[in-house]
Amino acid sequence: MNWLLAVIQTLLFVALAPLLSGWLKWCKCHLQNRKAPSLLQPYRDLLKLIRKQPVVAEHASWIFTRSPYIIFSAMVLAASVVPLIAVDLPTAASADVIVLVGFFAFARFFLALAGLDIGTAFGGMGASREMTISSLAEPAMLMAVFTLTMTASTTNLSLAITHVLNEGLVLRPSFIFAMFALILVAIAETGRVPVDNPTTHLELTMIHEAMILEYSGRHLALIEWASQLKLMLYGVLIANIFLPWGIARDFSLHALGYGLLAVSGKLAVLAIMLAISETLVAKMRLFRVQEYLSFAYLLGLLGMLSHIILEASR
Amino acid sequence: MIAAYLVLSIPFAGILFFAFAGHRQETGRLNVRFNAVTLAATVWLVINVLNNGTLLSAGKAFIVDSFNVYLIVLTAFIGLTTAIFSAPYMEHEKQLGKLTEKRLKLYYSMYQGFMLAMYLVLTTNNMGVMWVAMEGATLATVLLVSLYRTPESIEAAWKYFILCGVGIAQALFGTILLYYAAVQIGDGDNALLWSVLFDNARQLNPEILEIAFVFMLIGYGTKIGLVPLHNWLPDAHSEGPTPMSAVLSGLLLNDALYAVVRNKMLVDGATQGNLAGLLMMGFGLLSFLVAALFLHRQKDIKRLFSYSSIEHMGVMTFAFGMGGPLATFAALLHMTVHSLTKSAIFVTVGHAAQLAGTQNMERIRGLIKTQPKIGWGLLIGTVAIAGFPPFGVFTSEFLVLLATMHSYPWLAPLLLLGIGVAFAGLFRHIQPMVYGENPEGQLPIKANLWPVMVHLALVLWLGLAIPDFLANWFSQATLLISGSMPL
Amino acid sequence: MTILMPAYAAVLFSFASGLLALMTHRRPLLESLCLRYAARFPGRIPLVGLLEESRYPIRLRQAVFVLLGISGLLAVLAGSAALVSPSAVTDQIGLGLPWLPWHVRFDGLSGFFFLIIGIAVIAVSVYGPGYVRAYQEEKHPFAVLGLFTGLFVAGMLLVLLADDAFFFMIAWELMSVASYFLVAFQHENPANRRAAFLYLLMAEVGALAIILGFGVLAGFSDGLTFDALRQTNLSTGWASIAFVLALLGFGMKAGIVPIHVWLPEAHPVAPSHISALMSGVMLKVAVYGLIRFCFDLLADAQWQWGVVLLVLGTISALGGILYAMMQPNLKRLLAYSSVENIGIIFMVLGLAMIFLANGFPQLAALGLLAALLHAFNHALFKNLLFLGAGILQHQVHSLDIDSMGGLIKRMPQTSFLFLIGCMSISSLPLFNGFVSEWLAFQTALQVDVLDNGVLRSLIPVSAAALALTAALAAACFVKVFGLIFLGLPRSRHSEKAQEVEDKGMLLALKLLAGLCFFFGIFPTLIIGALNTVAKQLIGQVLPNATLLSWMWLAPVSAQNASYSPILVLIGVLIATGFTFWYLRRNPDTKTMRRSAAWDCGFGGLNARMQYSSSAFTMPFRRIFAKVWLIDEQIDKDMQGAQDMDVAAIHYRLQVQDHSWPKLYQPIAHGINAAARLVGRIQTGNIRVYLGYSFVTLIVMLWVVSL
Amino acid sequence: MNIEQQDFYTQAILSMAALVGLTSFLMLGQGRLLRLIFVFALQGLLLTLTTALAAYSLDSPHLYISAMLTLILKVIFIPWMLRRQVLLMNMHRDVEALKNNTAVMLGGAGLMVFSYYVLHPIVQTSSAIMLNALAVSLSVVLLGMLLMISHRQAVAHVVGFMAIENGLFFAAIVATKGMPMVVELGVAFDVLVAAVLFGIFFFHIRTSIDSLDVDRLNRLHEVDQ
Repeated sequence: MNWLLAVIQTLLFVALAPLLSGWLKWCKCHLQNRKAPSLLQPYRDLLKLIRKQPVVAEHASWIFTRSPYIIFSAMVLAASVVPLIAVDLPTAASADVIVLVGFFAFARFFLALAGLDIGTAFGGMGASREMTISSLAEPAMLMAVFTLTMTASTTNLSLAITHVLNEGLVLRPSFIFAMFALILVAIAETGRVPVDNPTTHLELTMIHEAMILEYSGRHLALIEWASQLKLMLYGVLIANIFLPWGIARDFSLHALGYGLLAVSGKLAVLAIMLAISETLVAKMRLFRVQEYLSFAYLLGLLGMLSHIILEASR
Repeated sequence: MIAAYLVLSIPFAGILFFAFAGHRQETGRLNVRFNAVTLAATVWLVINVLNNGTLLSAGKAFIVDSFNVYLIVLTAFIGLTTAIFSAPYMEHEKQLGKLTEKRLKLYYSMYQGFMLAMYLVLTTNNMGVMWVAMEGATLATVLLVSLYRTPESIEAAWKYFILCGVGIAQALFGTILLYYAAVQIGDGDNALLWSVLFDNARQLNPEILEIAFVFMLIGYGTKIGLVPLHNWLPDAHSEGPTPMSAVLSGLLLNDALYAVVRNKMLVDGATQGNLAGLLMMGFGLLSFLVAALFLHRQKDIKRLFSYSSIEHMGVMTFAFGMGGPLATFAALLHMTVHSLTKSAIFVTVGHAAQLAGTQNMERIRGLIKTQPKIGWGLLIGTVAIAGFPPFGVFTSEFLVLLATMHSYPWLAPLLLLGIGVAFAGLFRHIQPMVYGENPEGQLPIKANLWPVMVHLALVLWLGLAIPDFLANWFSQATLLISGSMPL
Repeated sequence: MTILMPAYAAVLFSFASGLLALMTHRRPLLESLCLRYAARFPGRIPLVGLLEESRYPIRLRQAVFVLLGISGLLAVLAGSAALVSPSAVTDQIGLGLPWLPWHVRFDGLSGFFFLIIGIAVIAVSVYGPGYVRAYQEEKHPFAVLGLFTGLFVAGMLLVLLADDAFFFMIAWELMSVASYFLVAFQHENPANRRAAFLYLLMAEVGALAIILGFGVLAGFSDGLTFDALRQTNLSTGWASIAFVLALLGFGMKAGIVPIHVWLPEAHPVAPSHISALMSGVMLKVAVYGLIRFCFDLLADAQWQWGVVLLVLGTISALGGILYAMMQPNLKRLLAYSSVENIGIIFMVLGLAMIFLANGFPQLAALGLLAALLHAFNHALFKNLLFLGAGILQHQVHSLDIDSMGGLIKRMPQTSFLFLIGCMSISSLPLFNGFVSEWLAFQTALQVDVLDNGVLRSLIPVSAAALALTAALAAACFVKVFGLIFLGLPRSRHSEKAQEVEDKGMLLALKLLAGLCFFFGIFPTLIIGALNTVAKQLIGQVLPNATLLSWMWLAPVSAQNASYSPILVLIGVLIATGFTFWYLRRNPDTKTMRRSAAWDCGFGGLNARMQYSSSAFTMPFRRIFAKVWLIDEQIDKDMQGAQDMDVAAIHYRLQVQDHSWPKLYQPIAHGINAAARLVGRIQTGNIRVYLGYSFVTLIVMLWVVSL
Repeated sequence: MNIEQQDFYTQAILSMAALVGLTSFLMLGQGRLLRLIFVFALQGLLLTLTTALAAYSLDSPHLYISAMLTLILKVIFIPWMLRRQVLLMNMHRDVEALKNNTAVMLGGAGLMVFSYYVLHPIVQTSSAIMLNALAVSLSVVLLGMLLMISHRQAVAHVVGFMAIENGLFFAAIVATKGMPMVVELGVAFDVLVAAVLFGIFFFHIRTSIDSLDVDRLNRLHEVDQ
């Protein structure tokens, strides 16, 4: 039963990811005074892409054609360990938050390789920049995560969330720092403004898009879906770790429904905030990104220190 | 005791034989035979000593105890292997036109003369005779250093002669003071006999003995090559014929050190203090460090290894000076392995120089390419002398270090520094010579590398395991010198 | 039969393999022996056939590597046996000093490293025959290679067996010297000679430091056996000195920054299978030495030592991977990456020591376990990568990453196996590298139990540095794999390259890649065995190491953290399989259409448009500019009227290690200057020399008369 | 203890010691080779006389042999040989300009005091006379070295070398009534061989550097050019 629930939650995760993207786009369009596409537009795009025959560069190797599957399933697996609507699901124990980061690294590894596989300058550029940014983001992210895990003394996400829930409302300075750090990292990792612009194909600024320039058809669909999943994963992480209230702690239908509702609400709000920030902030130069991420790291570090000094000092 | 007389009389016969009949073709081989017979005699001597303990000849002129008997065998052994090497080597030199028949005659005659002096230094019981023999060794070899009659060789021989002569004169003054101290407590005729002195060491006047020891140390120390008295050594080693360098490095330095140690035993007995030891340690350490630095500046391959000899003599002097069973054991072992290794190296160095037609290291290249045996011999020899296990030099240096850690821990870093610097100095020169492409027109030569292999094999063996009889022997010597058994 | 038998046999077989290689030039001798034998016993000589002129060298090489392989197998056997046996076995060999025979002790720790060496040696012996065939016998005699390989392996094994300081040093130096000869094997190249010299020099200095370290212990004890050293009661000050010396010695061998410089010079220039052994295994022997010294011999660990280890490890890990990233030469890159991995191991050891000193032996056991596991994993994937690099060198005749490209099509098997190596070293989940890093993080996260505020903040920071390292490693190996195997070929050689023909070489890679994957999925097997080591060293085991079942890894408790690689694997398989099947149902779109890559409309995409190694790492170079000494030059050839047109642009980039000008060159200059100074005393004038004697005499007389 | 309290023998020995010391000083300041050799021969003669005196007054006949040896070697053979070489090589007109001669002489005087100071502990075990005699011989040894250091001519070096031997010999006679016979003979033999070798070397050096100036024997050194 539990396992089934875990599978259902994962599927729900996968299914909802495009919706979040759609919602984000919708908000952004409205903020920018443009006519918004339907909320379901991402689904339509994916469906269309899946139906099409993919066109592949002549000298692409199996890395290029297989990578989308690998990337997608890595994201699915990541989704399976992040509690969306309920905690204490068995899949959460099979991989903790460090493994989650590992899944992201796995996907990124293959995405970068796929970028390099074609032998165009764009692919290489994208791969290089992606690896750079992720290298800088990873320590910041782990810093933030460590703050949480040290508070909860577990790296198991589900248990950590339970811990936060059990504690009730405790105002922890460390959590505030860590949350901001995580948000900054999430923006960088999911390729949002100001680090990357998901909607542009301006060659000098693109990162994510540069790597997937050669993809088409179902391959592109998988990659797009995977990145939508990633966005949602980060959103859920932020929402459920730092503001876990509402998540289902037993598996009654009522609780689950409530949990779904809660998480949807939280994500919707987060998306609105992201949309606002993307509207207000301009994309920054590539070599300013390090400053941005150092700031994220600093926040994470401050979170850690305030945990040690202010909250757990002996 | 007959064996001891034999050991002395065979080289003596050798001198005469080569001086009057040394113009034959097979002189080199005869030289080998003389040395082989001597070696056999020394083995007999060993058996005697092992069975009967310390031997004292009638009239007490000669003494063979566990300390010197092993040096005697070592001397005979290296004398033999160097003779084996020198036969084709000198023949080759003759063919090159560097030497005449007459000088070869001188060479072989003096080779035996040098061996005789060495045996005499080791076997005599009389400190005065020891001095005479030591001076004799200088006299026997000084003409060999200038054998090639080049300006450099004459210069080297002159410096060798004057510096060693003046140096050793100090030792005689020391000996006179010793005698002076001895006649005050006993009968005149036997007063210089080591066995008598050693037995009565406690009654000797410590102040006089200390002054005497300074003279001895300066005197024999010149022969050991202690810095700053070492200046003759690299010159003499580099300019003489290579077999001479091998025996000088392998034997003469040892025997001079032997003389110092004998004197130290007396001084220690008289003063009950450690002044002699401290002096030796100071000189040893200084020599060791300075020679290690000198290694970095060498251009001539034989000079390089003569500085390495100074360095190792420094280690031994240091260890003997430190005293104590462990250090003494280490020093004895180091004497053995250093002699074996260094003479083996000089053999390969001689061949390498013949191969390249020069002693200038910058022009010796690619030895392994041209003649792998010589190249590998030199390389392995250097590895051994640099103190890498499993060669015996490592064992002894390890023990010296350990003893230093026990007694003077703050000196150990200096010792290590020296070892490291010396190693770098050696290898930065050796490696380009053996490796790499060989210069055009460099052809293999006829070389006898058996001595090298035998020596290195022995050193390897000593590094892996010290055979029981030898260990026992070293322990006996250690007991004699330091008064207690190693561990 | 004790478990020492296979261990001894492993050593003997590796010796035998070395000695057999010496027979390379002894064919006539063997033949005459055989003929004499044949004359006596007609018709009983199967060997004579092997001695034929044409077959002899091949057979001999094979025989040498067979012996080596047997040695490896025996080492694995002995190692496994030691890991399951509860207590150590001791013995004495009648060699060594008269009052100190070689003491031998074989316990779990030694056994574990035996296992590492054994696996690597097996792989190398499978790989070797094919690899060495390329060497010309005149230029690179097999006798030398085979002999020193055998001695090298034997030396490493003996280090693990040694139970007294003297024997330990002999084995240690045997290992160093033998590997020196292997580094100098292709000595025509001046760079190789330089590397070999540097290597031997550093090995010597390191060994001296170790000797001194033992010396400190021995100075306070009554013997050189490890048992005696264990009993030593040291003051904290002396113990710290011993620790620093050991760290210097073993760290130098292991290649921690800043005393790592020999490593990227020496490892790449040796033949690849030797590089694999050096980088993959020899560094581990150094780690073994450090563990043995600090956790076993030094009785009371101090937490300050742990901090030193932690900080040095962090610096090495970061420095190593950043330097690795800049290398255009594949083997140099791999060597620098070894520095990184050693750094990680040291970090975790530091954590273990901190926990141990603070009275948390169980957590110390966790750290030790993570360090050992990482050592094991690193041996596997680094071996794999070095052997792969050997194949590349074999087939592409170059190690320059920028001259390769597109090899995935030409060398499908190699590329796949190499990819596994890259994924393992980038510590991606499902592969072994991830497990050890995961455990390292878990160790670091237990910091909450400590009281000391400095430690509590230092350790998470270093954990974040570890994360940075891991991410950089991934970037680095994306570059490696992407530039070598993907894209378009950048040179004629890589265009013409073909899959290696020798089955053995590929088999070695397959073996290692398989193990990388296997232990990535079933880490519990090795961790269970490692508990023996922790028990013997620290006296503690992880209660929950194999909690629940072999499927789960839960180092501290299930509430704390858990990881089940097998479940993840199943999940990946299901997800990938399902998507794959689902998306390709439609027969119309199942096939892919091939067409030219988009070239921005310029036409003619060529290999020179691809990102090069230096281009890929450019962002890192900008961000971490201070880490390297960068010399970047752009030369423009101008032509035309008033030299206004650019005819050609040359870009030159040199990235150098900081430790050269900061550490090594000053020392070298210092020694030369000192030597020059000392040289002045020898003026050549005999009167001056006489003056020395005179003054010495006067001074000495004055001294004694005081 | 004053000299008038000593017996005649002792007084004679002390006088001899003074004279031997004087000859050393004379040699030290001597720039002309022939005169140097002459003074050296004189020193040898003084030694012979001392030995004979000792043999007579101490009633140890073996010292006569020593005296004979000294006479033959140090007074006749070596001076003759050196003189012959000097004449042969046409150096008898050369005057060596000695640098800092006064300083060297003063230093020599200082050495004498130093010798006395160093050997002072001997007083505890024996008479002051011994101390004085030994101090003189030590200073002769040291002065010999100083001679070698301050002179550049190889001939002067040989003279200095032999003067050191003289000092040793003197010490042996006055302090210990001579060494055991075997040692005496051995030393004499060594001195003889050394003298012969010196002759050979003069010839070689002369042919090699066209001079006997030891300062020009400086090819082998370790100093950067």
